[in-house]
Amino acid sequence: MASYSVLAVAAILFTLGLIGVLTRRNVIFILISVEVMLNAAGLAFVAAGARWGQPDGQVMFLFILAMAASEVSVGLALVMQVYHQHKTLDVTRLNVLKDDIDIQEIKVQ
Amino acid sequence: MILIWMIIILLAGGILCWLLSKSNSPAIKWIALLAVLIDLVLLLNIWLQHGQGLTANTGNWMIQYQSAWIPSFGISFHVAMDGLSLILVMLTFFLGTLAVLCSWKEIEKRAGFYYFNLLWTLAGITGVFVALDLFLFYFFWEVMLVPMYLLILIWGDKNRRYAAYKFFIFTQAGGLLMLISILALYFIHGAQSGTYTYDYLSLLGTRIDPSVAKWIMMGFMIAFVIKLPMVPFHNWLPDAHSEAPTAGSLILAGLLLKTGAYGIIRFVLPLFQQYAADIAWWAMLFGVIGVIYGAMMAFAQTDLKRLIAYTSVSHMGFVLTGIFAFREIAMQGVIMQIITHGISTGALFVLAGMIKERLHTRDISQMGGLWSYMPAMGGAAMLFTMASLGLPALGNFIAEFLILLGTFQANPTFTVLASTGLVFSALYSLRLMQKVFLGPPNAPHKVNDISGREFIILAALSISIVLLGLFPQAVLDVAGKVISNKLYVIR
Amino acid sequence: MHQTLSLIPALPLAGFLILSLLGRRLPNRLVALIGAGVISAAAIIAIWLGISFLQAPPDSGAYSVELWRWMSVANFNCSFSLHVDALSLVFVFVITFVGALIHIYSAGFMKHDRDYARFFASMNLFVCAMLLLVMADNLVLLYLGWEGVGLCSYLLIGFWYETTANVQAANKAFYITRVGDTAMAIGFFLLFRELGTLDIPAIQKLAPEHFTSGSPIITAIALLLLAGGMGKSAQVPLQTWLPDAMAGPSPVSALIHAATMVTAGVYLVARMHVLFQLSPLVMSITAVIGALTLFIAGCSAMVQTDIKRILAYSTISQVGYMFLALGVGAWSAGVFHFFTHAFFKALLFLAAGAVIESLHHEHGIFKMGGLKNKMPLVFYTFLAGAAALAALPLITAGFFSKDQVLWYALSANGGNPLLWIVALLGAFITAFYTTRLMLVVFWGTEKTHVGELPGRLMTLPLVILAILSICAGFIEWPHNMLHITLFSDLVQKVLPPVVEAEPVPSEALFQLIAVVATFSGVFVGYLLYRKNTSIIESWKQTPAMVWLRDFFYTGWKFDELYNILFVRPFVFITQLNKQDVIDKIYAGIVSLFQRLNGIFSVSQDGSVRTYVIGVLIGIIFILALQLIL
Amino acid sequence: MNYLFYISSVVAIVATIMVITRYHPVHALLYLVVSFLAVSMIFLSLGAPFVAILEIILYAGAIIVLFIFVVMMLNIGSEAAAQEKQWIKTQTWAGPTILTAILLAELLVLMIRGDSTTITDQSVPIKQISFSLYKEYIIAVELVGFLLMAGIVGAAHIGRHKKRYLHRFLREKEERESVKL
Repeated sequence: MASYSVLAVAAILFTLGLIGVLTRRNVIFILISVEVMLNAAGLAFVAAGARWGQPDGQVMFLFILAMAASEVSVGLALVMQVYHQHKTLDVTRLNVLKDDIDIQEIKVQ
Repeated sequence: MILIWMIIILLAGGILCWLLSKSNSPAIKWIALLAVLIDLVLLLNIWLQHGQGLTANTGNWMIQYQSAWIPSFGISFHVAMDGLSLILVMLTFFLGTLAVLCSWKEIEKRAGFYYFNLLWTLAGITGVFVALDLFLFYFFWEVMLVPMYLLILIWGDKNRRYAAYKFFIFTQAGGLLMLISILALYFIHGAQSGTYTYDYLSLLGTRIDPSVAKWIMMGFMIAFVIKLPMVPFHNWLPDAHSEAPTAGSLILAGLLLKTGAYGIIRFVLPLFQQYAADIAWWAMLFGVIGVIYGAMMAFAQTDLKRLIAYTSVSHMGFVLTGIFAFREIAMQGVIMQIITHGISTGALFVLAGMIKERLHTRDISQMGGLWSYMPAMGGAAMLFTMASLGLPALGNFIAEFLILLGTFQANPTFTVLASTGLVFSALYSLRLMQKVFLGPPNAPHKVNDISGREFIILAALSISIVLLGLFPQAVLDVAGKVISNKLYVIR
Repeated sequence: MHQTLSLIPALPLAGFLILSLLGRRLPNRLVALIGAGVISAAAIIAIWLGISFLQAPPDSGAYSVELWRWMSVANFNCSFSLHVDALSLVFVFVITFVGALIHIYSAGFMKHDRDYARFFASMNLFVCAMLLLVMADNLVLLYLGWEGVGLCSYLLIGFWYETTANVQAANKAFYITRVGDTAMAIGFFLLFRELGTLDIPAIQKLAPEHFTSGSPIITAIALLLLAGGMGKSAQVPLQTWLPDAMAGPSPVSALIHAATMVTAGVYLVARMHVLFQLSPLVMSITAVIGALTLFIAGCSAMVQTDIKRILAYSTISQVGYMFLALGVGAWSAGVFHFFTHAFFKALLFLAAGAVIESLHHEHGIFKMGGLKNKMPLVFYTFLAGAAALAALPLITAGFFSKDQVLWYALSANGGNPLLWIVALLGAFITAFYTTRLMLVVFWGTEKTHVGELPGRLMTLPLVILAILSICAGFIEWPHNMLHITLFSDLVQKVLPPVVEAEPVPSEALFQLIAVVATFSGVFVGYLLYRKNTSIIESWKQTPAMVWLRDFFYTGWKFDELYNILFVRPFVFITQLNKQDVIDKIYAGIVSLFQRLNGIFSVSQDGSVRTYVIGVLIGIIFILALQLIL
Repeated sequence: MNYLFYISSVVAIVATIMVITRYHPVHALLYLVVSFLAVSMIFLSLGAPFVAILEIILYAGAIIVLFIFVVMMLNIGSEAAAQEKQWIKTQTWAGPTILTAILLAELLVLMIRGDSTTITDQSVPIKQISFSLYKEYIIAVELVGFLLMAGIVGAAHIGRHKKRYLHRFLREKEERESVKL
């Protein structure tokens, strides 16, 4: 098989994950989609490693794995905390970081 | 080494105050007072040792101390003191003591942290006055800035956030330009001589391409004239002065502004002598504009502290004009002005603070006839407004007279224009007296005259301003050796 | 000798320090004792000094003492030195002697005042500053005294500070004199640039060598110094502050605004006569200003109704005579007129103060009347002063001095018939308004009840001054009468003698004309205000006369003119710019960034999806670049 | 081996499509497991058995379990599914999908333009991987250790049940809103 076919699969998986991140409103689904994307990225690394016959691709996959694990643990902890405080998992409602601080308050008088 | 100790005492005293802040004990005040007083005593000792013996064999520097700090970048811990520094550091500790004293009752909230900031600002100012390494100078420049910002931000008046931001942004903008200039100087000197150093004495000999030199100098100049402040960079000053707590205003007016003047005298003139002469005409013009503009603004104000703040703009215009006259007489006048303005305007701010403590307002239209209630304070206020309008026998007269006398030799037109500042200063000073102390009595309730602590503060300031007016030669002699140096004066 | 010399200003200074620091705790008697005592002591020392000066003049013609080195920078040296020569001596004598009498008078006059100590402290400080002014060895020290008396004048005009009008009058006095002072300071700078020194003896020595007569520089210097003198001495066009300055207590008006401070300008011109002599143009200007002032102020004095304002305008007018004398080169005549004027004008003010005090603070002369019998002592002393002011011949001091001024206005080298005519007119006017004042206040019917009569502390100074007002002139007689010239002999040790123009006209004739002018003034006054008051009534119906009266009454509308020219534009501009227009620039920068913030913060809507789409578009863009390039 | 690759690729893609289109979280997670297993097969076909095993153990095992735990703890089941059904509408996904399609197209074009060497299943020995991991990448390994540590501490800290804690800005905002009400 051509090296680009493996990469193409990785690309397709990545875009599918991206679509998931973009279209879903539930935080859990977004996290799941992020996992898909990370996995696709790992696939691309491994494919590259296989192409050159070098171990680096797989080493990178290990790092991605570790990162995914810690990301998921922190992310899910956040999900739980968010759910407790806001009683929702809808990302469109979790927009408290919106920039609407009243700058007028530091104006003259 | 003694210089380092003086700074360390202030820094350590500040930290100690902060550590004690939880307990909120009265010991905090005493520690702060003690720290400044020890420094004052140490400095008086230096004055007595070296003040007379400013002879040729000791060179210009009475005390010098140098040790490596970050040698790989050519940064050293180089501090030194000559007559100019001695006078300014003396002023710093003198006003610093009074600043601690006038915070005695005013500050109740988070006192430990307050005195920490106060002492660190003083330490920064002291450092600025003695640093001979440009990097160190910049370091201290920031050290004095940030605690001051906090002083305004936390203990200020109603509009303190706005004032604190404005103060910080203005001075920081200037400071960063200065940093760029310092770095430029550093690299140019390094490229020329092969040794990369921030040391002032080494950098003095740098030869710079004229087109570049002008820009480097402007970096320094802008930082210093913002601090001075020169019109049109003065806008941070009325806000910061009026919103700051009393001690903050005292330090701002009495000391922080002086770092600008000091910077010009110490760095701009010696490092860029020819180029400074090139811009002298403009600098004097802006100085004169400052004199008149500040006075006119002061005349219109109804906020007591804003009014006094604008008088600072006017007085510092004299400083700028005097420096760029390049005459020894004018330069001596500038040094006198630095001191006497620190004392007289500082005293006015202290008085404004006392009035605010009693009447809970800064609006002069709500005052009037306070003399009836507080004759002693009225007398002191009369003394300092008279000082501020340049009455002979008080220090400010010596300063302004020498500046104008010297400047006249350089540029009669500007001198005549600046002299009109004397008339304008009478206008705002007497208006201040009239609105606050004279006229029909107009106090909402009975107000007490000055207390013992306030009497000490005012007496110290009064005596010093009168002594400076009658015996200025003591100061003139100390600075004379530095000033007559050809670096500052074109003969 | 040195110690005694420095004692003269030091004593009042000590008085000031004691009274200002401890005054409020001391009993009134002690305050008065200290306040008047130090001045009296200074006066005694001054008289003793004068006697020893007359008996054995010092070789250099002056006593001098250097107290300490004041400033010494580069080539500028200036010390705290006193220097007393004949001219200074005259002034020192008048200041301390008249000052002491006025202090004694004040002890009685101010006895009901709450701020007794503050009054004496300020008065003592004034005497100290005034003494420094006339004893100064260099111009910087002179300037110290000059500004010091300005400060005290300010403090004392606004002594009753609870009335806003008083404070405003004080401010006005300070502002206007400050304009003159600043001009004078610029003159000093110019002088220093030219001569490299500000020591008065050195200037007197160097100036004739350095300047050519009439050169622009010396003219500028003399003009600037003259401007300073004009401000202090209330000469046109800087005269408007003095009538308002009457807001202060009467002793203040007597001491500061009649006897001493307003004549500081005369002292300055006389002191710097070397410079003025080098510039004939400025000499003529001085004379013209003097003549103009004496006429303008005299006209205003004719129609005033406030007793103190009449005296104030008459002071301006009399100082105008002094300037006229100085301007024509009759130095000693000018100083002599100062000498006599100090006595009789102080007397008039003190007596007026006594009248005002007894009439419960009534100032308007038309509400007084018939006081001749009620207050005989005040009446006779006032009469003596008024006679001197009107310059009744031979029996009053005012005659001797004014006659000299009139004569030299015509006959001196710088004299001019026109100046003489104006001066003559002035003499007529003076006699007229003096008569008017006397008749309205002391004759006629009683209109206000007379309260407490002045006590002994107040009457004693009146009597002494009345005697001096009559006799002080006898030390200097017109040439064609007796050959007694004690005064001019003294001051001509310092000041140059008069150079008379050729040919000198007959003196007696012109004296006669002057006497006739004086008597006709008295007669017209008598006619209008005693004999036939209907003439005044008919004038009140004539619009032209009413307008003229109003014009004179408001001091030739100078106040209004200055309001329009300076005060209102200045206040308007400052109020317009109260918020500081430069701040708008920075506020503009701030609001620009706030706008930009408003625009860009739309992108920060808190939604994860938007951010990811942003990232996505970024990636697409970068890859597209990769594809295209 | 090629067949293995193509078949598992198709499975992976189809399973992933199912992941992102399911309404019920547990269904989605099950499809995710399938997807991971398929990717693991791809790794095998690429001659990387070590990572294939890791993929199964860590991804399909540990991470999925974490998800399931959370789904259980929050008790989001059919309710959430019903909500998701409402939320996902054509207009919400059309735009993003078009954008991502463009991205995919760009990626594919770039890949096809590039290198087209055939990959053999010449596997890299595990020993070589471990050498490389503990020699060249030792710093990175240590950093990963930090990262995991931070992940654990962070999760433990964030996940702690506390009283409502809001940032200063939010608190001020709420106060303002309550005042308005």
